[in-house]
Amino acid sequence: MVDLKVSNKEAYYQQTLENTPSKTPFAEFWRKFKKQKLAFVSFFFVVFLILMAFIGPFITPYDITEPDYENVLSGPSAKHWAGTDAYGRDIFSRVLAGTQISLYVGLTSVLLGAIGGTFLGIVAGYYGKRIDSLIMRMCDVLLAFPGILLAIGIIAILGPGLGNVIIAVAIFSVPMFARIVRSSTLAVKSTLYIEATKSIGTRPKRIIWKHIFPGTVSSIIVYFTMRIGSAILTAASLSFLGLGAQPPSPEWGAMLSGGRDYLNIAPHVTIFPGIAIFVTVLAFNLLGDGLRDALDPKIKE
Amino acid sequence: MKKTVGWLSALAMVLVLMLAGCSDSGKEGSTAEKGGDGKKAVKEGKDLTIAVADNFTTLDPHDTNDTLSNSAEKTMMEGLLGFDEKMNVVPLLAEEYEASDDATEFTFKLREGVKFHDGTPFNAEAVKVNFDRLADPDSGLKRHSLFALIQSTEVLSDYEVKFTLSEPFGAMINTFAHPAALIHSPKALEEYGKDVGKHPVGTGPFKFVEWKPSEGLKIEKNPDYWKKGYPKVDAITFKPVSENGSRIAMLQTGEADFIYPVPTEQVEGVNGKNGVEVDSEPSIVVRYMAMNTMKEPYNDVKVRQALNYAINKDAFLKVVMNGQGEKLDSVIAPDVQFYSQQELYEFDLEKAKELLKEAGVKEGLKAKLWGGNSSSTVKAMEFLQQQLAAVGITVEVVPMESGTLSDKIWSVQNPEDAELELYYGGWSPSTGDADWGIRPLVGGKEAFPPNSYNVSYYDNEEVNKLISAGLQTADENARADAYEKAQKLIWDDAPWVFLSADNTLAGKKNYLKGVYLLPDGSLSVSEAEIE
Amino acid sequence: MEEKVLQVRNLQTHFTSDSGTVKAVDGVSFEVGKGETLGIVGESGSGKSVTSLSIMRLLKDTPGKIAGGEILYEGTDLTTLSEREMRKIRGNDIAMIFQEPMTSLNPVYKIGRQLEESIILHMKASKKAARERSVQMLKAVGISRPEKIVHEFPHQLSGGMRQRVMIAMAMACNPKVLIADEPTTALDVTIQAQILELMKSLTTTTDTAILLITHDLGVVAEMCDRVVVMYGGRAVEESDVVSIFTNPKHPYTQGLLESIPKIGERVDRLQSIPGNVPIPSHMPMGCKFAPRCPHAMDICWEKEPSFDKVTTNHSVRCWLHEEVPQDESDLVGSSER
Amino acid sequence: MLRFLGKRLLQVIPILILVSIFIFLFVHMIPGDPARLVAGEDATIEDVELVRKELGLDKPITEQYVTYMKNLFRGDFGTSLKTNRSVSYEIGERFMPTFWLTVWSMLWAVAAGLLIGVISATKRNKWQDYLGMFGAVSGLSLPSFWLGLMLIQLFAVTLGWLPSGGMDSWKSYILPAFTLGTGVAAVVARFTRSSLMDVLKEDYIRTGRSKGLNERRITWGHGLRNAMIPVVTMTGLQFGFLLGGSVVIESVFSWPGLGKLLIDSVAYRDYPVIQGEMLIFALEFILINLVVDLLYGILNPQIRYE
Repeated sequence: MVDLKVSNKEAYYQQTLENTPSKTPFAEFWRKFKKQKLAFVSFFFVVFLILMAFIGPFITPYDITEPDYENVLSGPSAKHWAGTDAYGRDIFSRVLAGTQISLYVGLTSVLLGAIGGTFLGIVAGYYGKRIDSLIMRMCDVLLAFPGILLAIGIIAILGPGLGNVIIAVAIFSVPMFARIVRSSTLAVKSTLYIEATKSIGTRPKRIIWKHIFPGTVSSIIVYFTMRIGSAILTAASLSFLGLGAQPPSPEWGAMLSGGRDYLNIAPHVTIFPGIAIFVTVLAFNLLGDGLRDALDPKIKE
Repeated sequence: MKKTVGWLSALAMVLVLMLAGCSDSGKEGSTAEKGGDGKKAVKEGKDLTIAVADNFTTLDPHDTNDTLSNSAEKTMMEGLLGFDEKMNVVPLLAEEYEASDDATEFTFKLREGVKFHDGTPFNAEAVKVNFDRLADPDSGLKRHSLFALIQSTEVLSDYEVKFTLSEPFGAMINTFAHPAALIHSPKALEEYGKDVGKHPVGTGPFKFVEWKPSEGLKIEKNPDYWKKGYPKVDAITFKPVSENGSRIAMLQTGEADFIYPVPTEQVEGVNGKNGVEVDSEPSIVVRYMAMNTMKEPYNDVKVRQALNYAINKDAFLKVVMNGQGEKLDSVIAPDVQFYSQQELYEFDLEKAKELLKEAGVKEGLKAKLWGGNSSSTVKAMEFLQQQLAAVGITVEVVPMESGTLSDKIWSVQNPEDAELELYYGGWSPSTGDADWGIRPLVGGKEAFPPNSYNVSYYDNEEVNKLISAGLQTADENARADAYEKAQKLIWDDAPWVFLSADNTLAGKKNYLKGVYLLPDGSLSVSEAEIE
Repeated sequence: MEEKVLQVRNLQTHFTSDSGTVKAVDGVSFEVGKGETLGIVGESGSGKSVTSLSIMRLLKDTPGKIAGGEILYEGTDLTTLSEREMRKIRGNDIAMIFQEPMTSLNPVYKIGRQLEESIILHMKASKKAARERSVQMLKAVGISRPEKIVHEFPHQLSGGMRQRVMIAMAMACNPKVLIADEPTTALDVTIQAQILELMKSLTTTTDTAILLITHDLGVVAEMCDRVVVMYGGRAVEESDVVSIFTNPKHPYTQGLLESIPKIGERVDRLQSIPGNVPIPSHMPMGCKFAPRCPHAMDICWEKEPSFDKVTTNHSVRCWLHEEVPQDESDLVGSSER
Repeated sequence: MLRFLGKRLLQVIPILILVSIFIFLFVHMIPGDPARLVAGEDATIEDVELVRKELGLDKPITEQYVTYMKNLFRGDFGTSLKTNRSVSYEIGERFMPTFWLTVWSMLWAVAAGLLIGVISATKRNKWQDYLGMFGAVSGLSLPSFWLGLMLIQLFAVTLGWLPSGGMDSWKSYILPAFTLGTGVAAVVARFTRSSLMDVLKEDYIRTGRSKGLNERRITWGHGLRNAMIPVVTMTGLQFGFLLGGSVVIESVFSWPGLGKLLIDSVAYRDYPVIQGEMLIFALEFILINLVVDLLYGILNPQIRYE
């Protein structure tokens, strides 16, 4: 509390203004976000992961594809921190290099899902009526459809490979984004000034881009972050079922799937990629939680 | 901030503990390797549990095309002939048999005094009913094709029956020994019709009790079994457990007395521990990488041979098969009838590179390798990828889900359009005869997809002739001669990279005797015994 | 002197946040006697609601904390009681009615159950007795067919009905003090009068003291015996209701009075106090009202005036009425206007 | 109320028809020839054609659909291509294992999730909250197949306390139910926390306090009862998902349930079984939504069924 030492009205208001820190939305967000301690730590971890995704493949202690048949399935040691796999490849190096793949799959699939979902959500929310119910029923069907069957179907139709895994995972994300964006679109749309803009005769495209889209951005960002974790998990599950990345790519789920046959003789083959998945997903989820708390105007102190 | 660090370190602790728990067992494994604990596990009662990898599809042998269901059927039903543990044909319900020289007529003398579980006597009439069913093209049975050649089945007397084929088929004796030729009680066939697959009634050592997909198959001792003194256990339960790790764990914890298959990776870890023994025996399963001989550059025999030289089979056995198998030295495995050994393509990178150069193949050849998406198949393909990289071939591994893969292989109508370049697969000739090990895979145009499994589109006139020569006679020597020549030709033409012959791997508690896998991967429990 | 049921002495309630401590209530004192009605008046942000919550010790879910002073209920200092002891007081000795009848009842429970809850708790009544008491209370607050209403859910009642239920609930255990925080603000004008009338009649029979928190001087005129005017977390004027209306001393009170439209008077423009309630974290150092005060003097900016009696019954916190070492006469004159 | 139920149940029919068309088309669009897969790898083309004819797959797809729908209206889901048994038998056999596994998973998950959620909400920003929410996020972040494998390794293989798979005794339920419930518990905990935190800001909570109710009564009686309303929807949804059978968990624990059946049927392109299962899922989903709506009415008296 500041007791203002002033001697007249003008000075008082002047002082009040000066003493109120000018809070930009970002500064306000940052202040709230810093208070989310777990999320704050996760943020740095995610930054670290992204860094690893770029430099990881270049700093691996061993070649990630070069086999060493003399040295298969050896446990963690000073030489191989996380042991070696069935071909004698260094697991630590592969986990490190795999960061890129998991993040790539996670980010691109959610990005695609977000683009598709945002588009559908805005269209549904803005135009309403028939288009709205058509889009939303489609999303319901997609949501109720067992994901695995969908994935198997998509991958069977498109063929195996990382690219198609991304598409399959992206399709999972579309309906959720559509729903979220639709509801924020409805909220933004109902505010008066959009009504006003509409009556001036601005074109729908312009209204959507200039007014509605910015209003939905914060919920998109929050859900985007939270979704990355589950996208990485879904991709890993697909690899686990043999529908994911192609060898010899060090995708974590594929590594785990290959390792489960050795579970009781060489558990490290399964444990380390599992931990990598867990920690990465955890970081994104915690970050998402923190972003939500910091961006959601509903949560006040 | 402090708190966060606290939570993170607590989490790390938990993970470390889990790790410790897991690596403990790893250590145990390594001590067992050295000598094993040698302790005899103890079994109470005479009921066995056998964990298998999949659900049975049916219990009607005439309509079965998977070895697993055959194994179950063989516990309850018997055929005229059967296989011993080396895949030799032995008499079962027939005491002796005769074949005409042109391999068109087969006469069997039947065992007397045998009764089906429902009390129906076993006789020539029962045999006729069964084979008439199999030979009927309208029956819709999956195994009809094996017996389509049977023109007539005659009852010569109560215990004598004669089959006449429409054309010579030298491998027919093995077909009679095939599990598809198990014999139903005629009464059951009449009573249940198509549903006989849910109500199997045979002459075997065990009687059917119950079969539910969720709980598996239960069978019990047939006290009136014709072979005196057998069976020696009271009941057997088969449980489908698809996850390898779970199956192993069931054996270790004693929930199962016998499991199969044991994944090759696990053999070392479980053998000799917790009273578990792993039986590893040669099988008739062959592993190969087929090359499309109609496609550039694999239409050049030099390239195909080069690939054979380029792959280190010892390393393949060690890394992919975990030592559980042998190098494949013919197109069929040693336990298949009329097998003849060939001279190995020894691992020789220089020679491989030289041959490739002679064939005009440049560095950086790109190839697609197709295969299934099970972890063991993917592992083998990844190994092949690594090996071929050493001779400058960049392989893209394309694991496919079973339905997609079969579609890719069999939807080809015109051999020239086949997309397939390289294919990793395995084959087990269920009749145990050279014919079924060779003809479907490399038997010329007749066997091209979609007709059969000749995915290398291999078509050699001479080989084709030898294959049909082998079928024209029932004379063993003449057949052996034909197949020996055929195997040599195929080996030199190298439509495949010949990789390995698998071992069958079964895990059992060490008190169990007399349960074993045949080289075709089917199970025999009739002599099961608990010590 | 008649015994006072509730005495608040120098109450300090502080809110802590990132940017520091805010004194939401800073040294407020007042007393209520049996059967007496005390009005607490002020704009929103003046600290009047915080004062009531402080008395009930209901600051739990806010960052607020009682930082000093005493709240004496029949001689017991409520600020020193344990949470358990305090629960025995709440709803039993001191009851409260809130501003929003629409949201102050739990939507998922029937009226009867919500009424009975505190009766069973505080009067150790059986379920049956509690039901009887509830019906009786509903009847007392003028609800027809109370037997039926107990089986209804809050959303089935109108706002006025709900506020009656709230009053029934508050009065069910015969409290000695009833705190009513803007009880009529959310209601229709016609219903407002009924509710006020109801409160008055109920408390007269039970001799219950009322602490009426409101920004509406009309309500005060109708209900209260005494009035405390709050501004910026401080009591700025206290007096009997007549003096406040006839002889307001503090420029803020004067401003408030001027902002009520008077019947029979032709008004060109509704008077309102210029400026805003100061941001709690940026209080002026001297008199809190100085930035809005038409009579602000230099001293007002420098030093806060003390809360002093101008008559036995009338206190005010203003330099205009303080013995200052300055010429005071023309200042007093200027306050008349 | 009855009219509401009747109306809702009537709505089921067109949805099921739509689902059946959608599934039929989707399933037939996936490459793969069931005749070939059922006949087996070493089958000759004659075998395959025989099987195709036997299974009725040689007929045009529209005819197949018409036949399928005709049978469906008679309550006949068809016959499994792979096992030759009726689809209703195949599904019936696997339904109960999945159902009970789902029930046990949900029971512990909802109980644990509620408890964690309530504690976190009432101890907001205290260590209990941080621990609870960190646990919940961890539960969401664990790859379930990995968790299952690790639990088998630890409790079945290393310690030998629990069976590793199959469905024999109550002990068999522990590991799969724990694994399957982890994610749900996490979701329930997070949902309960945020919902309860919102509710605890409501005016009626203050009213309750002003009546002298203790915190336990406030939280569990007044708060949770209101907070449950959104939690119930979410829980119902989760229940529906789990009832479909988890492919991954069922395969890790060799659970003879619907998830396993689905993946097997897909591998064999066993169209009637896939279609039958999908219809059952859809039906379950609709029924669960109906139950959730009814529960809504019980929890929230402001909703009345028209």
